[in-house]
Amino acid sequence: MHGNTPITGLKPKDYKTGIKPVWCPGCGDFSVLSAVTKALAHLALPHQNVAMISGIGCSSRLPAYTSVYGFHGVHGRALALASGLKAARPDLTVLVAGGDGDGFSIGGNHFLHACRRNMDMTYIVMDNEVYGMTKGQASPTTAPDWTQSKLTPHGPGVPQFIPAAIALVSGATFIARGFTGNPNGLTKLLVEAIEHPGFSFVQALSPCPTYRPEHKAWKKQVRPVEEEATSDPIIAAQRIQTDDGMSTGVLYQTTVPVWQPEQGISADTGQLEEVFFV
Amino acid sequence: MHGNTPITGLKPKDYKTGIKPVWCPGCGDFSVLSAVTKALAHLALPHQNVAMISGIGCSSRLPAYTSVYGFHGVHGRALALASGLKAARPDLTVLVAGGDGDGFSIGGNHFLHACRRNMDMTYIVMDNEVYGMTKGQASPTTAPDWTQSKLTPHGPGVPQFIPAAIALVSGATFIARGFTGNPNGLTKLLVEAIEHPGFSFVQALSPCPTYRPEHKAWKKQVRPVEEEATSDPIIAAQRIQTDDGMSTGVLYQTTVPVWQPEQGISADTGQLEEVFFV
Amino acid sequence: MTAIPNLIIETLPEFLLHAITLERESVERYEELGDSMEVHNNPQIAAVFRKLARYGELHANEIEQHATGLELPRIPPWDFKWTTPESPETGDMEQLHYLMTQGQALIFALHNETQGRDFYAHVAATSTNQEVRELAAEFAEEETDHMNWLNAWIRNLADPDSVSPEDLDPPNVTE
Amino acid sequence: MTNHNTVLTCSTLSVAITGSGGSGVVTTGQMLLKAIANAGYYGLMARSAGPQIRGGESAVMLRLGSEPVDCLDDRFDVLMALDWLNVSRFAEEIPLTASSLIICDPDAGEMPEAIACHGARSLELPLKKLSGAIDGGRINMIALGVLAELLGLPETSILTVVETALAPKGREIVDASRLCISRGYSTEKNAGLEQTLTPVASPAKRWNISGNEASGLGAIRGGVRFVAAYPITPASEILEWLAPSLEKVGGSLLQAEDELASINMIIGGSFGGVPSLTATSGPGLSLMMEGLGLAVTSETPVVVTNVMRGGPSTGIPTKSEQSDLNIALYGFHGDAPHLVLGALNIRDCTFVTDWGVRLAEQFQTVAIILSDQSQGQARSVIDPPPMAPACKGRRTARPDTQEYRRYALTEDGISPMAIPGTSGGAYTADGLEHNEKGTPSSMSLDHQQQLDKRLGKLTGLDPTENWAESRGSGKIAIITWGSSSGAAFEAGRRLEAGGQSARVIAVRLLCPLPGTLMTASLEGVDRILVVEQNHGGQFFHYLRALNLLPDNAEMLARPGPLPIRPGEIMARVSEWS
Amino acid sequence: MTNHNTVLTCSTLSVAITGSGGSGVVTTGQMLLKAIANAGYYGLMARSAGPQIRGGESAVMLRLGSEPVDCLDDRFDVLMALDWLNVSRFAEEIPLTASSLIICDPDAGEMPEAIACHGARSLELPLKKLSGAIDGGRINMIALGVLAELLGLPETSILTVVETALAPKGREIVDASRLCISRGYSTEKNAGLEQTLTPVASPAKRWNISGNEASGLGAIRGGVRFVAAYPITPASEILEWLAPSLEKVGGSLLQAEDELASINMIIGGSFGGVPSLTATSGPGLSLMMEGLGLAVTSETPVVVTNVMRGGPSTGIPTKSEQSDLNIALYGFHGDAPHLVLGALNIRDCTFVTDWGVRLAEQFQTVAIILSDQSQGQARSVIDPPPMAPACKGRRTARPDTQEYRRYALTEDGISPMAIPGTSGGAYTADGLEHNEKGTPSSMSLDHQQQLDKRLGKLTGLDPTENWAESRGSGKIAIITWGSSSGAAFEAGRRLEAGGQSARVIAVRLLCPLPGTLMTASLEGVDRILVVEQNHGGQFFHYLRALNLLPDNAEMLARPGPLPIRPGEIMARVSEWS
Ligand SMILES: Cc1ncc(C[n+]2csc(CCOP(=O)(O)OP(=O)(O)O)c2C)c(N)n1
Ligand SMILES: Cc1ncc(C[n+]2csc(CCOP(=O)(O)OP(=O)(O)O)c2C)c(N)n1
Ligand code: SF4
Ligand code: SF4
Ligand SMILES: [Mg+2]
Ligand SMILES: [Mg+2]
Repeated sequence: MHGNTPITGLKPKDYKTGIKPVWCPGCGDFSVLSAVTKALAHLALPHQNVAMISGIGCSSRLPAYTSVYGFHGVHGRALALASGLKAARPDLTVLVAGGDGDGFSIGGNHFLHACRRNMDMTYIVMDNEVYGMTKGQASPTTAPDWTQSKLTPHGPGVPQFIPAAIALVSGATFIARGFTGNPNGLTKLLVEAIEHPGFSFVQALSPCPTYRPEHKAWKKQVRPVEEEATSDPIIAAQRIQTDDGMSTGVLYQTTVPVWQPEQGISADTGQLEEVFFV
Repeated sequence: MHGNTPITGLKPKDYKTGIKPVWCPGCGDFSVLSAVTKALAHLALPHQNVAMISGIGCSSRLPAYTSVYGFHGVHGRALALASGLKAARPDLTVLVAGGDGDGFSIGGNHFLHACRRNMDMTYIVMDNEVYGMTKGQASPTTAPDWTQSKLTPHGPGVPQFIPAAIALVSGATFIARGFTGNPNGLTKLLVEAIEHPGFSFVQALSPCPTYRPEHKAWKKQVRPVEEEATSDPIIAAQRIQTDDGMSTGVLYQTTVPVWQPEQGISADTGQLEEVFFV
Repeated sequence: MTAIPNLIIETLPEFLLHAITLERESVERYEELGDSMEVHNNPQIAAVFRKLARYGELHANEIEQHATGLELPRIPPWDFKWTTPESPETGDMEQLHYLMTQGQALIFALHNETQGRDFYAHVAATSTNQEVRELAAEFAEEETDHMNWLNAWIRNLADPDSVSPEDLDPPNVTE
Repeated sequence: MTNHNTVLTCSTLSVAITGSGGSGVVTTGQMLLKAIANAGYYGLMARSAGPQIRGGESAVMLRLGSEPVDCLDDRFDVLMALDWLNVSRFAEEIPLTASSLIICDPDAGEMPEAIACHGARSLELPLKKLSGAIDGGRINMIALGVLAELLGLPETSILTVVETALAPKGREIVDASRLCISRGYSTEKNAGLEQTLTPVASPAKRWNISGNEASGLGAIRGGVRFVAAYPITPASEILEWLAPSLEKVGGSLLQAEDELASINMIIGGSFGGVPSLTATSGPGLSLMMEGLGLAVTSETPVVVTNVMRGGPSTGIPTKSEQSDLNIALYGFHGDAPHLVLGALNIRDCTFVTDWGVRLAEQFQTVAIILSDQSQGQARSVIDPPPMAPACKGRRTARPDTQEYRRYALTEDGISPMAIPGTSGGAYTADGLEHNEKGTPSSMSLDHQQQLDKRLGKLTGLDPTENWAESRGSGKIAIITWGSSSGAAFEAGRRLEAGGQSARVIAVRLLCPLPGTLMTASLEGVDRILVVEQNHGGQFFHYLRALNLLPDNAEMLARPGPLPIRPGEIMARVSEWS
Repeated sequence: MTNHNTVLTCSTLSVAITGSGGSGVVTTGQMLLKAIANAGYYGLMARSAGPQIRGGESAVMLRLGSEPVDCLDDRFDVLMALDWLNVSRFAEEIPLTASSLIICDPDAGEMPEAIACHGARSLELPLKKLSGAIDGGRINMIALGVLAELLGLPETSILTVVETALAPKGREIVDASRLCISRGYSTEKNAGLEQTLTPVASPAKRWNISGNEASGLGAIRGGVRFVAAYPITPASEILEWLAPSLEKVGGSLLQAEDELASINMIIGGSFGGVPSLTATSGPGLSLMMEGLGLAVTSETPVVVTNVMRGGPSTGIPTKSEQSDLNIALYGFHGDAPHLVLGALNIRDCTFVTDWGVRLAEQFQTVAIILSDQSQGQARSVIDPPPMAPACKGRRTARPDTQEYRRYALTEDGISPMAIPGTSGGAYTADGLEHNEKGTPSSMSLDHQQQLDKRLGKLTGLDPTENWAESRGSGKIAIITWGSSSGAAFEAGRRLEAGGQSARVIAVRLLCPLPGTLMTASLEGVDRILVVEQNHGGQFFHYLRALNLLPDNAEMLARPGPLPIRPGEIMARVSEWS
């Protein structure tokens, strides 16, 4: 819990800024906002010790709506920005939020490497299987036969990216899937993710009624994972690969040492300069 | 075999340019050059129908040494350049070559997406677990406790990136591992990879005697994979995750439709303009 | 010499193809090493490798003589019946160093010739074909001559066991 | 107040329509544009919207006339407000005067102060009631009828448009809409316009096209057959138009994982011999600069269409600005000569892209083509755009050329490029400095020669005909580029009409900018104003860098999001007299 | 031939050492530099190498003197050739004259024509035989002895260096090397130098440091405590020095997966309140431009040290050029005011980095600091560098500020920044245009105000003391920047010695360049030469853009890889008289 002194009596609402979201009514992202604020309230984290970092996309608008420190960065680089922040300021609770395009298309490399680096932070991806902000193009999680984007009139034609599977082989130590239709379940996952020491990844299935109205059906498709969370990567891989991407819960959790730069002062600048003297 | 008419009587040497490599004597990359030229000669591919694309690094110098069309691009972008070439020119046999830094660090995103896209090309990574060209820094495949780089004096501290595992979950349809100490074995893998319809990935363990002299020991550690190549991703995942990265051979192969843009002419520019008339 | 079951060469064309490939690949490797040593400013060792390439060239031509008129099979590189990972006279790349001494280069070559000799001896001992056995024995003999010649050369060196001098220059970055 | 705001604009009419989400503002605007086009007029339609993804307030701004229209006017003749929700957001985009006419529904509540403050005339109509009285009736269709009547359009021309546009939605909807239109025509209006559209005789063949579509078409005309791109506002429509269109002409579009991929993909496509292009906006262009440097150095022709938006950083993605000139000109590390062209208006998007592709192919280099949101996402009724000069095409190597050298030092600096598939042409393209053969070299002579070659080859470009559009004469010059050109030309016309002659030079070929031609066009000029829509005066400083401006030259550089309007330029020039 | 090549350089001696891989050229050069440093002299040592990673031919080029040395001379006094293998590669880097002395081994074969052609004197010594006679002897140690004796260094000073440097390798090696050195001293030489180093009285405390180390130190002095970076030639040594050093002072270095990550990581670190920096070279800088735009717009201070190499694209990674000025000044999309500084020499690398960090912190913006390969990877014996002015530090918000507005429009344009951990300060930094609170806004007023703020705050920078180094007076001015400064100052000194007075202005603060100060320094000047090492004359055109140059100003812009030398500048200026 990052050494923060929890403040009791804070309500989810206290974690909202009051800026009115630009999201479309019905957008799943509202539930993520709600779950995040509930999780923060539950953990009673002081506002000033939490930072919420994002990229660009509808989902990436989240920071402005939460009353913690925030950075709405550029498209695809949220994890990098967050990693720098955490490396420089290990005392902060660092949350990262964004979309499937931001995280898995342009941001794919940072996703890989953030998972590997296993710094203590939580990454929430609002997966709507589409680029919402730019008018509905296919994202890596879009099904190969989705033909509604003008850029890929025959469908993207490539298999869907499975975020949990990539996170697992890349080295994430906490992997969960939630659904915005069940905000309290999502809250629980977020609380566990934030409490997890290391890189925690939460894929939040978050429908985009504007460009993917057919995802209304998700409500009927999601279900809790059947088994207990495993810490065995082989078993986790098997489960993730064989399921249809609709099971929700903690899919994998393990504890390995967290990466954090060494810290501690042993010299001043003058001492560093000594080596240069002739 | 990409519709090329094979030319018989071509020898491996005919696929070399005669430009003398700048590689250090003893570098594994020499064997990759040898294996590539043997594979091309075996397949008797006409020089003009093959293109070899690379990024930046010692290993990425390969194209200049092979007498096929080549592009020595920028660091990390070889797969993107190659994908554009293949999309525009499906008739060519496209090979891509580079290092572990080029491919998995700066180029990680294109690796993910090239595997997913499953275009018909072959990607050879000369994995020496180090950045050779820039004086020996840790790459994603470097062990966490390797302390020889000045940039990571305590070792990189993060688990090794497992290229085959990432390729597999990303959707590569042919995955093999070879060793430069066995160039003929590597040749065989390359021939199979080139013949494979779809994205084929060959990790060539290629020691860097200059910065990783300890890799002389690889010779004793490598061994052929025990089982036949599987087309079951679950089994493949299990094998890849549980082995020590030293087994060589085809690790996974499956056949799924290759991604290639639709082609065929149905209109001329004038016809396209018709829609604009008032 | 014990026969390795799937490494038994049955016919003369198959054998000659092996022999030609062995020599040609050896020549090519020596040329490559010559290039590499030149690039790395070790002209003395470059000259050694060039010399070895020249001898190999002569030998290869000689063997090709035996094959005139015969139709040789087409065998993929990995299906050759070598007793070594690569063809026997290509040597171990990782033994190389740009500062290698003459002694080291010759020992490298000697290792090659020995492997060559062993290969031919293996064929001479295991082939089911009389003609192949005889020719292989002859070639093994020639390789033995090469070994002797190399051994003599090595003995004549002032310091045959010399180790590479310490590399005083740090590696460069070139890109 | 100076009087330049009203001089000589009587031949056009400016109409704005506003309303909240779902009220059909955009559809209405589009139908109106189609209708005036059918009736033989020209017109321009720009759009603006709130920050919401969906259901936000929006505005369309049209300017209609009997001659081509390339910029919005200084003020609007009509504001049709379907409702008042959040309309203040558009107040500064829709300048009104006392003589403007505001059409609104008394039931929509009180007119917001930001609108009312101009003291415009108002025409109150019970839009909601009128539409409510018709089964399936819609406010926007009533409004359309009202507007069409006020503008003097024959009712049939608007009915035809509605008919065609709504046919797919079924008879009922069509009928209801027809009824609404008629009601709009017939309803009593106690105020009208001071003028209507002047009738046109026999209208020429014209197009109705957006700037982004026009850019896409230019690409195909120029020969582009491969596109790789990553979506970004406001460039995506180029891709949306190109994806199906390319396929029809035997090409293809590949959606890349990011801009680093897209630029390198098109380098690959072009290396393969297929003319290739990508489209993006500022943030994407930033990510492409490394790849563009590779294209310059490896002499692989590629084209980037950059549709500018408000900057810097994520900036104002949905609004226009001309602030990416610096990065387009100078954004490379190392010395990387290349081409930069700017589209002067929607129609020019086709010409300049077409030309840019051809020049990139001929000179084996990078062409960056600058458009911007204000023209890319606007629609216009235009005369069909002219074809670009054919240029020489890509010089390729013949099969089995003796001793082929990819980067041979030829007289004109252009070396034949072997396209994969050409026998005997295999070479390795390289971003490392190289010698004529392409082998990496760090020798000073090779470096100097290849730098000279890459710079020198561009001198073969003959810019005479097309480097700029230039009109008028006199001792005052207005120099401009890109979408500010429309306003500049109009200012020039107004000055002339006011008896103060001025030349307006709108530069299309921004780099290499033909200095001698520019100097010649400025002969005899006393005062110069450089007009552009950015904060830093990027074009002004560029002209300075090229030593093309006298010391007393001035700049009118003003950032987005508001478009530069003719009156602004007039106001500035009038300070001089 | 003009005579400017020899005027006034008598107080320094230039020595080149060449040899193939493994011969120990670099070690020898370093030991010689240490020895002359111990003996109280100053010196500069540059390096060059072949394209091989290992075992390539290499050269060290030293210039030694009793006063600080900031550039290589026009010609070398001594070439010590350990062998002739591939030495022609360095012929153009090591200019020789008839009065130069070439030391070589007759057993190494014939002197290559490219060296012999100068008709230099030669001193043949049996280096190989001499070293062969000593058990464990090495040619380079003999050579070191020879050189030290010729230069007039006391034998003890060189022996001390050898002793310390080789001690870790064991007694035997030390003893063998000592013997070699002595043999080098004692061996008979039938030729010598025309002069030796003039003795120095009581030497000041000096440092022996490379430019890249100096940059690293400047970062730490300036307060940097977080670095994220991706290795790239020729910047990596900054990181190599910083990684362990930062750790000692409580900071850290993170090796990123690419440059997109590294720039965003340091934005994160700085957002967290920790002064942050990255180091890169051209290709990396290209990839960072989008991130840098975010830093400018979100007003997050970050510093990028860009060590320039030959461009464009991958270019010539191991050689120097000053061709990234354009991208540093103009490489952003949108209008993005920021700071650009250039290090004038190795010693200045510390000062300018220190200052750059402090300015970035004070003005909450981006500082790009330009160094280049020729100083980054060279070593110099220097006076300890001065500290940069303290500046005001980052203005931070106090806890629980009422109605905290991150981007408040303050008088000086700088708004207090709340550092995470500050209660009541939570805000969201944004790259979207925003209002004072940081809420995204596309309103023209917000855009104009924030653009004005970001530009205007930089006017608070008082450049008076440090914007440039300027020496001399007269009617001729040489304006330069970066590593060309050393040659320019020397040219100035030589001109003065020749009776032709000139002012030399070496600009350190490139952006915002203080125009009034520049104009003041140019008062009374007739002719101006702008000197820089690139193809396009980037600085020249920048000065033009700022209207700081008269029409008759000229440029001496010449690309890499060869360094600009004083004689070249002299030759150009002498054309004027
Ligand atoms: C460098 C860059 N390229 C492209 C864009 C345009 N862009 C903005 S958001 C977005 C995709 C958003 O998709 P996702 O991350 O899934 O978020 P969503 O809107 O679906 O929540 C794109 C392509 C950009 N802002 N920057
Ligand atoms: C954008 C960019 N960043 C950094 C570099 C510097 N660089 C060149 S090669 C290389 C790493 C090479 O490592 P790897 O790909 O493993 O190849 P190897 O040399 O080991 O074969 C780096 C970091 C570069 N050329 N371009
Ligand atoms: S477009 Fe889709 S993702 Fe974006 S706010 Fe609307 S519903 Fe949500
Ligand atoms: S540094 Fe390593 S990878 Fe590079 S050429 Fe030398 S041995 Fe090979
Ligand atoms: Mg999405
Ligand atoms: Mg490597």
